[in-house]
Amino acid sequence: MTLAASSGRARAAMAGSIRIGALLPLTGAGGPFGPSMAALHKQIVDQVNAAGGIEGQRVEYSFEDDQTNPDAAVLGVRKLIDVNKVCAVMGLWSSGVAAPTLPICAENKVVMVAIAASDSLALQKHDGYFFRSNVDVGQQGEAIGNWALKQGGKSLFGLLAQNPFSEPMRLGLVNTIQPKGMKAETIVYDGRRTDFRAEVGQALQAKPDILFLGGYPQDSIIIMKEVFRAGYGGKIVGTGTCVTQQFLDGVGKQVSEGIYTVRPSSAVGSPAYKNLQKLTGKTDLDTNVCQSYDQINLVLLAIAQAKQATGTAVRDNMRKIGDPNGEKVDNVLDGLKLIAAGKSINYEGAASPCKFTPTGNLVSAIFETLRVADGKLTPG
Amino acid sequence: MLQVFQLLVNGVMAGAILAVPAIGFNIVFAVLQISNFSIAALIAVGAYAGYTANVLLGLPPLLAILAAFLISGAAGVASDRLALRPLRGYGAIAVAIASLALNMVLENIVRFIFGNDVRSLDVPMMRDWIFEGIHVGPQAVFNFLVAIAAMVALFSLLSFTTVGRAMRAVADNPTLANIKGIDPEKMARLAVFLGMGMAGIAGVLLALDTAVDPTIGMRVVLSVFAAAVLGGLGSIPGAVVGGLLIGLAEQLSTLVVPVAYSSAIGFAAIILALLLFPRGILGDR
Amino acid sequence: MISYLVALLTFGAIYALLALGLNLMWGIAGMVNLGILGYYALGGYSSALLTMHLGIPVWLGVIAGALITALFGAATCIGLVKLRDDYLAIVTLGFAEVMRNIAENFVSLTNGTDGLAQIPRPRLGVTGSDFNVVYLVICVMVVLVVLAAMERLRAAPFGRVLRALRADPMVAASAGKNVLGFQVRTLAVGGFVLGLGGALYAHYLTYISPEVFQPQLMIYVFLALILGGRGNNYGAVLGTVLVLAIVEGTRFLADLVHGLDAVQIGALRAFVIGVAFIVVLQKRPHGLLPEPRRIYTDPAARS
Amino acid sequence: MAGMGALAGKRVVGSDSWTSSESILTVRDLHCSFGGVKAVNGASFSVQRGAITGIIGPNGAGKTTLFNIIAGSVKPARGAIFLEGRNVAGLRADQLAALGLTRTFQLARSLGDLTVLENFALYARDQPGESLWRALVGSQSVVAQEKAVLDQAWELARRLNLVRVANDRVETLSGGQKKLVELGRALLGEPSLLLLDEPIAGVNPTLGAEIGKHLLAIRDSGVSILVIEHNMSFIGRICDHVIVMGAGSVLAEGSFEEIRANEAVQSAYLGMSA
Repeated sequence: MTLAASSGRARAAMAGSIRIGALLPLTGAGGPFGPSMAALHKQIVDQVNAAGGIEGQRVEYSFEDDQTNPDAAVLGVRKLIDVNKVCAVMGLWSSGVAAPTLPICAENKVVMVAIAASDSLALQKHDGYFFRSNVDVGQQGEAIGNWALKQGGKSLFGLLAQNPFSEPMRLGLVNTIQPKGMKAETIVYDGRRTDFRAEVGQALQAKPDILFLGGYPQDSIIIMKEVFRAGYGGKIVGTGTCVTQQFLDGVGKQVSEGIYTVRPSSAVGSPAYKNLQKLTGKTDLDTNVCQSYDQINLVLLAIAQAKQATGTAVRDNMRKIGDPNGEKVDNVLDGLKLIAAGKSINYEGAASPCKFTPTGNLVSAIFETLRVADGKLTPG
Repeated sequence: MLQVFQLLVNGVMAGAILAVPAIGFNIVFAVLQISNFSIAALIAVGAYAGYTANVLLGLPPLLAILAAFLISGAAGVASDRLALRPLRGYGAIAVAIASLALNMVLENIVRFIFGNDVRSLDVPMMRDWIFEGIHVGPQAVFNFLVAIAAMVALFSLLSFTTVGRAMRAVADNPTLANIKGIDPEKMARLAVFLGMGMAGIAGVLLALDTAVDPTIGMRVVLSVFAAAVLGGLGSIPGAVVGGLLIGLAEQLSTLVVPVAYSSAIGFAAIILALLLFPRGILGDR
Repeated sequence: MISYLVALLTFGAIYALLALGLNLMWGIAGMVNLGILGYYALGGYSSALLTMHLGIPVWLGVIAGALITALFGAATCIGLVKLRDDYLAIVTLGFAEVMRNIAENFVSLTNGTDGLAQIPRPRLGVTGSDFNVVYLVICVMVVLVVLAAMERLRAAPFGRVLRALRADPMVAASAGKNVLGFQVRTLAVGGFVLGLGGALYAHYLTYISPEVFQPQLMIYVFLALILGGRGNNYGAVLGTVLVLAIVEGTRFLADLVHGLDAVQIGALRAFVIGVAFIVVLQKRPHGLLPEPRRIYTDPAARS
Repeated sequence: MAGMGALAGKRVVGSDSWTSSESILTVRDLHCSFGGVKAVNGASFSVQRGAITGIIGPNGAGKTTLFNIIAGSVKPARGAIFLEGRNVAGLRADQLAALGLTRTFQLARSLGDLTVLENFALYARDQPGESLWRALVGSQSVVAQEKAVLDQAWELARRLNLVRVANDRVETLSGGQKKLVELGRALLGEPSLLLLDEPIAGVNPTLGAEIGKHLLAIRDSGVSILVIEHNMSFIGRICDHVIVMGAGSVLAEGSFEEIRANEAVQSAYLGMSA
């Protein structure tokens, strides 16, 4: 009786479509990352719709090109909220796009699930509408620092592209290794250039045991080629953002051999990650794709859990679908079935376990170390 | 001291490659009196033409460079004809602004076809040669030589051939050249072809040295403008001098300021230089 | 739809200020300036920092930001006036690049690429979408005031001198006009208007970062001015509206296209915008509104 | 006191006396070169007050450069220029204009975008409406001054027979009309010394004669004139004194008749119709 009544109410509330959106960089500095994220979002929405939608309602997905630029982002998010009537906005790769759009989302009671790393985002007043699928950058720095300490060298040199990730990453790294007696030097460079000889020259002059790459694939490819040509003999480690398939293809097998990456993962080999590998047909997945997968799954499951497609409902149910006592779920279809059956679920994602602090940051992250062998990332 | 020498070597190598599109920019300016900012996109067109020839068709780098020269040159002429020529009567700045819009069009044609992914050309990676502690990369030397060869070929064309002399005559005095029976429109087309062809060559050289993506032209174009202006707009020897000076300034500045500032250094340098030489170092116009 | 339009119009009003400032500098006085975003950013950063760190009211910060930019405009003029058009174009372009570089790297002041977030909004006594509407009204009023002021300057003997400078500075000097003096004043006033735009932008978005230096915006502003009619202040505003219509119109066009991947849609949109600009320039090279000309009546004929 | 000053002036009359009340402009030993070519090479002369002084000489004699130096557009390498007894070498063109020295250009540098009236009005001195602040705020004085300036401009248009085209943009006018515009706007600044660079070059003879008459009338109203011109009959008709330049310095000076009889001048002009 009660069940039927409640689902009847939910039906009424769910009349019409479920509308969700994404703000993604298709052009501008983030251009290389946005397209695969959009493609994945669409793929999952199509799956859900093919399986009958949520509570019998179709999911409508819209995305806007933020051009990696704040003005376009503000107009884009206004269009998504106002014209497309979305209840959640995903994507938000760059901080320059997330920072001015977060107040708009919060004001309109629309959930934002962002990748952007800037610390200040979570500290903004957002009434709980902000969630970040990306691992805290400081933690990434610490993880790389801990890996470096294990390698046992005397000094590390970091090359970081000037972006919102660079400073927290640098602090996490330096504060981890310096107290343990390992020397850490870093330089921050302008990633929009094509010539990094001076940067590489400065790095190699310090004769570091470990070289750390903390840029985007575009600039890191050029830097890595330069490092190879200069005949650097030490160990090289890059962030997950840097050492991607694109990076490996760009530098070629000869140059990439033996490079390490320490990156956040709910573990390669986690069910979600494997599922995503199957979905995309790729063995190696960069963090943006993994996060996009988590973003859309979280939003869709939260809607299903709430039986309501509003921003406030998504906000209030985001943590309920990560019930530690619930049944573990790695994909949206299984999750929807369980929810429809009235069961409690625990979604664990492809990039992280997807448990959030009150400010919207991830509680903790697991890191994995991979090593490039013959052009492929292998557990190292 | 060793470090300074290394930076000097790097600066000359980088400067020679900057000089190639700077010459392209200046040759167009000399004949048409127009700043064609779409040169950034034509660098990208050249880089992708080179990529197509080298990776997709399997041609060696030198043929890829030739292909880039022809395709960027042709794309330059076609886009100039369609987009810019109808505007020439309305002032140089109007055309320059239109060329910024044209740049957007061309860059996005490239993006539409090839996507945003970063790609590399198919050339073997070689370790640097080390002379007395100075690193010199074989690829960089190859690129340097190609840049020099391209410049020498262009100089020869302008100095020793009838058509080259005719083009210089138009650059010096269009009315007089017209009286002598030289068709200025034809010379304009040739200048755009050669200039944008040079941009295409630079695109492949950058691609060989680094990697290709649709923004490759935008990444270097400010340094190219700086080189062109510093040497003197419309001056071809000026572009060479300007390219070398900008290349050196960007490298040597890293001795005193953080590397992240090096692109600003190039421009700060030219602003200072232009206070002394308001028409550029070798400019006479 | 309403709040999207409100946002669009607010950006339109802010960009109109850019076009009006540029019209004074380039349209009327003939000094080409591809570094307008440098002034815009300076106004935005100044006002943001003053209101965040000194806690001064937003309206005062906006005025202070505009004044700082005006001073800066006057200062930059001294080095730039010697240069001829084409040199000026490229040097000012690079000049904005230097400022972007500083905004990215002078982290202790500008917070680097993170940008300044949570810039205070003015207290208007309303919140939510009402705030946006009120803010739009304020921006539109600022545009109207600036438009009126620019029209006064253009029509006054001051404007006559500027047009003479545009035509031939040597003649203006022989007419007894202090060329540098007029150019400094022009860049100061133009800088004020650009800085005002930047400050209004920063307090609207509550965020400013080095990404304000987007080359497209500079291109859009120039195209707006050429499209509306160089030298015509009404044209500057009209051109801004048209450019925004073209740019944002393609956003909806993209929804209609099927069978392309996301990059291709993004590229197609930028392509269409570029082509639209070129076509409109070719069809209307003198812009929609001609430069206004004053017809005087002969006092003898009148009496 | 004024009488005393005039007397004092009379006492020092002499050929190189730059304090003379009879000469409004004195140039001494001017030098200027461009890229190794000495365009002006030790030129010295005086311009009499209230008279028309002609400068003649073959092309390349340095006449226009001399004008550019006197008017403040080009800086001399060395030499002195005295305007009304005051050394003005190194002043900017606009500062000289404020002192009453106005020039025209050889190739009509009309402000083509501006109308005839605007061209005239531009040259009026001390306009409060040119102050940024007053232009913005507006005031009675600005309105009144602008009306006065325009009345003057119309008056001038009438005198120069330009009323019909007064509201036309100058670039739409004929070459002769442009010359008249140049002359007219120079007058609106109420100059005490007028430098005219080839005022009738490319002008039909009828209009040339008319311009000559205007110049005589201007002289009679008390304005001193220094004029470069190649047309010898024009020079003969209007000039009170003629200076001959060659290779950057003064070859001879005197009345037109004296100059015509001078053999050095003949040889300098060999091949040119005198």
